[in-house]
Amino acid sequence: MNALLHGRLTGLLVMGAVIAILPAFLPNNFYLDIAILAGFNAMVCVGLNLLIGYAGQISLGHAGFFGIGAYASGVLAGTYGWPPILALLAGAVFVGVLAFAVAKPILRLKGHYLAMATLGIGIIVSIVLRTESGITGGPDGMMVDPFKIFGVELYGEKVWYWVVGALLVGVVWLSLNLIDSPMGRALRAVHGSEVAAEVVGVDTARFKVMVFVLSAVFASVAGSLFAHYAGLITPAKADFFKSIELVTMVVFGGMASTFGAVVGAVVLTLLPQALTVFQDYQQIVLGGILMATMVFMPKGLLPTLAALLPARRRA
Amino acid sequence: MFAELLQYMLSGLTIGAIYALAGLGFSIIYNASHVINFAQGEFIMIGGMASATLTASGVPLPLAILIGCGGAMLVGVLVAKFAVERARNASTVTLIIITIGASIFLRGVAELIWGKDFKRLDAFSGETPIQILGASMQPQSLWVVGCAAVLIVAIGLFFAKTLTGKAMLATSHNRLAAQLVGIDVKRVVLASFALSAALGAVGGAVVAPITFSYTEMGIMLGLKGFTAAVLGGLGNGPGAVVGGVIVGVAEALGAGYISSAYKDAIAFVIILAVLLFMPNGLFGKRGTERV
Amino acid sequence: MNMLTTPELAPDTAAQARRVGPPILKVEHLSREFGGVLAIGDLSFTIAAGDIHSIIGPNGAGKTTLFNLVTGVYKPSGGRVLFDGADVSGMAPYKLAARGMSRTFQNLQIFFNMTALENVMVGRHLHLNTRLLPALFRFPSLVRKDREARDRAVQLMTDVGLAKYVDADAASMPYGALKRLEIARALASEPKLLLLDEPAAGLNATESREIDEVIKTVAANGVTIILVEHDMKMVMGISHRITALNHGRKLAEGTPQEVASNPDVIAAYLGAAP
Amino acid sequence: MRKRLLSTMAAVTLTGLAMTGLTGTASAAEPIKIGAIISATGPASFLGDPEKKVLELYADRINKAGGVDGRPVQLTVYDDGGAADKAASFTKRLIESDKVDVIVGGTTTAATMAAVPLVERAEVPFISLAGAVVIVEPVKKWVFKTPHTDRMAAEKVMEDMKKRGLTKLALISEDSGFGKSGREQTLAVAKERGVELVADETYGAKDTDVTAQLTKVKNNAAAQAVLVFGLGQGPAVVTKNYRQLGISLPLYQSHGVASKEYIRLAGGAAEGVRLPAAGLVVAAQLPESDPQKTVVTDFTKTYEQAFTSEVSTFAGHAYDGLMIALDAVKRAGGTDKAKLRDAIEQTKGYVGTGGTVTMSPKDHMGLTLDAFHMVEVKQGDWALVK
Repeated sequence: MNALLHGRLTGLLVMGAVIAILPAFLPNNFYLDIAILAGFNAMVCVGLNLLIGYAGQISLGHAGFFGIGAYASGVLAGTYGWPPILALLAGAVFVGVLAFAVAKPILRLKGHYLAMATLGIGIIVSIVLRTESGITGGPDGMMVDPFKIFGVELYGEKVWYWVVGALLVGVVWLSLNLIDSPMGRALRAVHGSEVAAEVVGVDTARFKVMVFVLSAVFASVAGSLFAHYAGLITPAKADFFKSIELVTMVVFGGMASTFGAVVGAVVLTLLPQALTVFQDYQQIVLGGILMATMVFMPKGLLPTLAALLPARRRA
Repeated sequence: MFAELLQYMLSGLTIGAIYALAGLGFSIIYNASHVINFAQGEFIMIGGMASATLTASGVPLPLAILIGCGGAMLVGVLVAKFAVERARNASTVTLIIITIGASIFLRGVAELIWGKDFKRLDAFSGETPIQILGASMQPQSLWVVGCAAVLIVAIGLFFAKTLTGKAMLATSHNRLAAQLVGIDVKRVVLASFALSAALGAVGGAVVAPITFSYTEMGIMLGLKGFTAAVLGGLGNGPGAVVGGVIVGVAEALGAGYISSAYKDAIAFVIILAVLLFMPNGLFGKRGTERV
Repeated sequence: MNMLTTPELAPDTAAQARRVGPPILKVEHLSREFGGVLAIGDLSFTIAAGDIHSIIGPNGAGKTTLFNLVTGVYKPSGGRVLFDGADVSGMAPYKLAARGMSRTFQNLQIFFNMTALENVMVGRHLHLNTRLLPALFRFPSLVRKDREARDRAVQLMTDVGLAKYVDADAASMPYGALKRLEIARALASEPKLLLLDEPAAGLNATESREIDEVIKTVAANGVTIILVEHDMKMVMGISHRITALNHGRKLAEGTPQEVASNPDVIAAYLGAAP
Repeated sequence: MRKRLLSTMAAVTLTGLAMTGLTGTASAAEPIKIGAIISATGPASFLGDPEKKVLELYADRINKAGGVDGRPVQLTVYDDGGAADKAASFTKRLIESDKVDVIVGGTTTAATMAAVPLVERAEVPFISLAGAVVIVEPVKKWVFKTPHTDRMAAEKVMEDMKKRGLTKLALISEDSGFGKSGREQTLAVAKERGVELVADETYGAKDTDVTAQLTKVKNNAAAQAVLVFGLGQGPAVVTKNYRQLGISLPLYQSHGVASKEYIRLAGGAAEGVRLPAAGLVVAAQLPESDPQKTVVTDFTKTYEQAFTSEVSTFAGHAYDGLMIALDAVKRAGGTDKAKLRDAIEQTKGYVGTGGTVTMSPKDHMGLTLDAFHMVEVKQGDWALVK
């Protein structure tokens, strides 16, 4: 237990230290911007990993929840002048309720059907965001005002870097806590064998719904904050490709590894930036990574690397 | 009023025929390997792009379609061989991700070869609309529906009459038993990818004069084909065909009478409703898990 | 398959002298069909609390189907199942678990994505705080109870002879150990009734003996056991009562000697034996 | 190429975020850094692709000729793929990381509008290549544009309708940027000019089938003409579907399709379509007296020699943008951003491919209706409507 706890907190400490010293190596705001985007993606991926990596359920529509969060903030805080924090909470509650309502029947479905259903939800959300241009600004998206709380305005990369960094540490901490709890074990049991989990008393449906809702809410909150940070949101942030991108990050970094999800998000946020010079090859590289990861290292980057270092097996 | 309805029905039937072909492709691969091939749409794209660009450079149309078809089949076999087969015992989630990766990869390669812009393919027999009771139909629509019908019947005969077809059917019913009676299951999987790729490529070629061809054309067509397959009950070939036509017609009617902007959402709304209320599709069988 | 008439199968005399407990499980006119084929037909029997009650029968007799019906994995086509006096027919497995029923599986159902210890800790699920917020924020009470659960799980693993696998990944364990792991996991839920589906299948003689001991100890602690097993030596050695099935119907029921000497049972086995 | 990829990858893996060290070292004379955000791919690719080519071609030619005031032009082009959010993040990159002196681009209105708040905040001169009037009305201090506005297009179309005695118009517009703004302008201009709008449909930039919307137009007995407001590939789809449904009303397009690519895509269906366009596409048909004659003839020759494709007005917009920027650098005597901005605003009598440009603090486009010509597609080519 102690060793495990120790391992848990070391990971978190290392991550915190990296976040703390990184800005010293970033020459300008553009790099901070990328780091922030990586942070947002990482938050969503940590949540999505609870669903995909730990509970073994797939979602091809998580960008939809991210998008709802973003637009809830954009519309409620912008158009209707709500305090941003209230708009964020309202978005999260709405996503939570929506996810709950669809999860109940959908998570009964398995494998391909679940993929189909979540994909459908994601696509419907992005179409609604694109079409209801009176509210959402349509395909061009909408401008969102900076985040204000207690009279303080969060603006600029330098501020947001620390906000996102702190939140990411928080989200990772929550995720690690959850995994190492009875509920976390129940989730993993659902992945391992639903029927075996049931016969020792695990209400598998309940936990599947719960983790689906939780990961959706993570995505929504990240979406809300992203909207305020970026200042511009478009339906592209909610579409099928974004969902696939998120799944890719989780899978590439390492399913069932919280830090793997973070690493996956960071690497795959950087990659397209590094590849802008080779924009023509971007899709080939992304598609190739996806296939190669699944075929050659199905456990993902971080767990595969960790396995090479026997001493730190439980990273 | 009636003319309008007829108009929507005709466009729905045309696009529904393509969904049906795509859905059938999904079903064939699913039956042989229990894989949902998210790269199905890319087979359509390969067919459309190859025939459009080849004819533009002077290759006669039938030959261009044939080359596109062959190219797609080759790609299908490669995907099966190097991605799907290697992950044979992987989970559903893993296999879904592999085929999604394949689809993105193929799109990337296609962009490199053909560029991202729209390509034009002339209609096979002119563009003078045919007037029917006040609605107009493009001659190309007849090609689409006709080709789809011929292919669907041909596939039906293939499974019913030929040894290879029967072997593929047997594999879908019971993989182990098929293996025991000497069917090379690996080859069946490869054949299923090749067959689905051919279906998709022909679909892409005949629909290209109506929609243009471009590297992203396969995304929505593929996803709608998937909804068609699920609607008809995964693995049910005739079901997928009916599903495709239903999705196509519903979409056209929805675009006409409800909102053209929500056209693409209609298929997914239908499929969600079906999944929630009849999780095995319209014609699917109930399965029981063995423990 | 062992023959029923092996001479050294001396009936457990202690078992015969036992007082018969009140019924804990009653199966009444239970039936289940798959696509028109009857897997279980009009089956009725009663299990007395405290017994080790074995279900035997040739392959395809419907033993595993019966387990799946009793534990809620399948829904019956007809008839009912009474557990502790309450009608639990078709009730979800996790609800039955909460009422004190657990089981193991013929085809292993191990959580291969976890360590052995975690597998057993999942078995403690019903006795822990499994709500979301305490988990997310790591409430001290939750951590404390979790630590107790861990100790309890280690104890159980030791009891079934898995002490050396405490920190092992389930995926790295040998088959025999996994069989015991399933028992430990089921025991962790503190069941009143435990259904064991072929716990000795695939084990060698020594391992079978050890499982034998484990089962007896569990039963001695007051847990009622329903056992499906092909190892007749084990069945005859530890069972208080035996029900024999064939083609989904009851063929015979009684003490081990009664069943062993039943001509129908012998015929069924000889007929079905390869 | 490969080496650069490797070094990029290495940099990424080593420091996590560092991708610097790839830009060339400063030469003796500080280069003039020009950034560009272009939709070289995506639904607006037939606008963006020639724009990108022209920028690269002319930057190269200018450098070979010794640069501007002895300073070379250093061009950084990013492809936004037609997505507004990508345009915004590339703008950020141009400003923060590439530290450009002036930005040319924003192929589409959506991309431009996404970049506007960023350049305004960072105070970087920005010359857009997009059409909508919202870009320069109200005037934004740092934002300029080269093409004619959608408002001008609407005026030109309705002027032509009046000549043909048509007063009832059906409008089909794209649901984003240029189309949205174009729709608003069309509504406003129609009111002013007494044209009645009898249908108002929209389509999406990536739609490949608009027969549903067109069926409604077809069944609208009142319509006398149809105007499509959109850019890139969408209008080609509309044109095709239009003929497929056998609609025979006069069809107008906006200057968002003034490229041969449009005619190629729509094929025979484009015959008879009319649209307002800059003189560039009908260079040979312009009278000798036209002030633009020399400029557009030269540009056409240069472009068509360098690339095998035919010149489009979009290539011209990019050329104008680059030339206005460099001309301003000369007049400002350097790349001080504030001075550069002032110099751009003081552009007077610049004869470009779009017309004669005279800007002012109130007009950040500087074009008039004279240089906007109504053209018709005849036998697969543009013909000036007299």
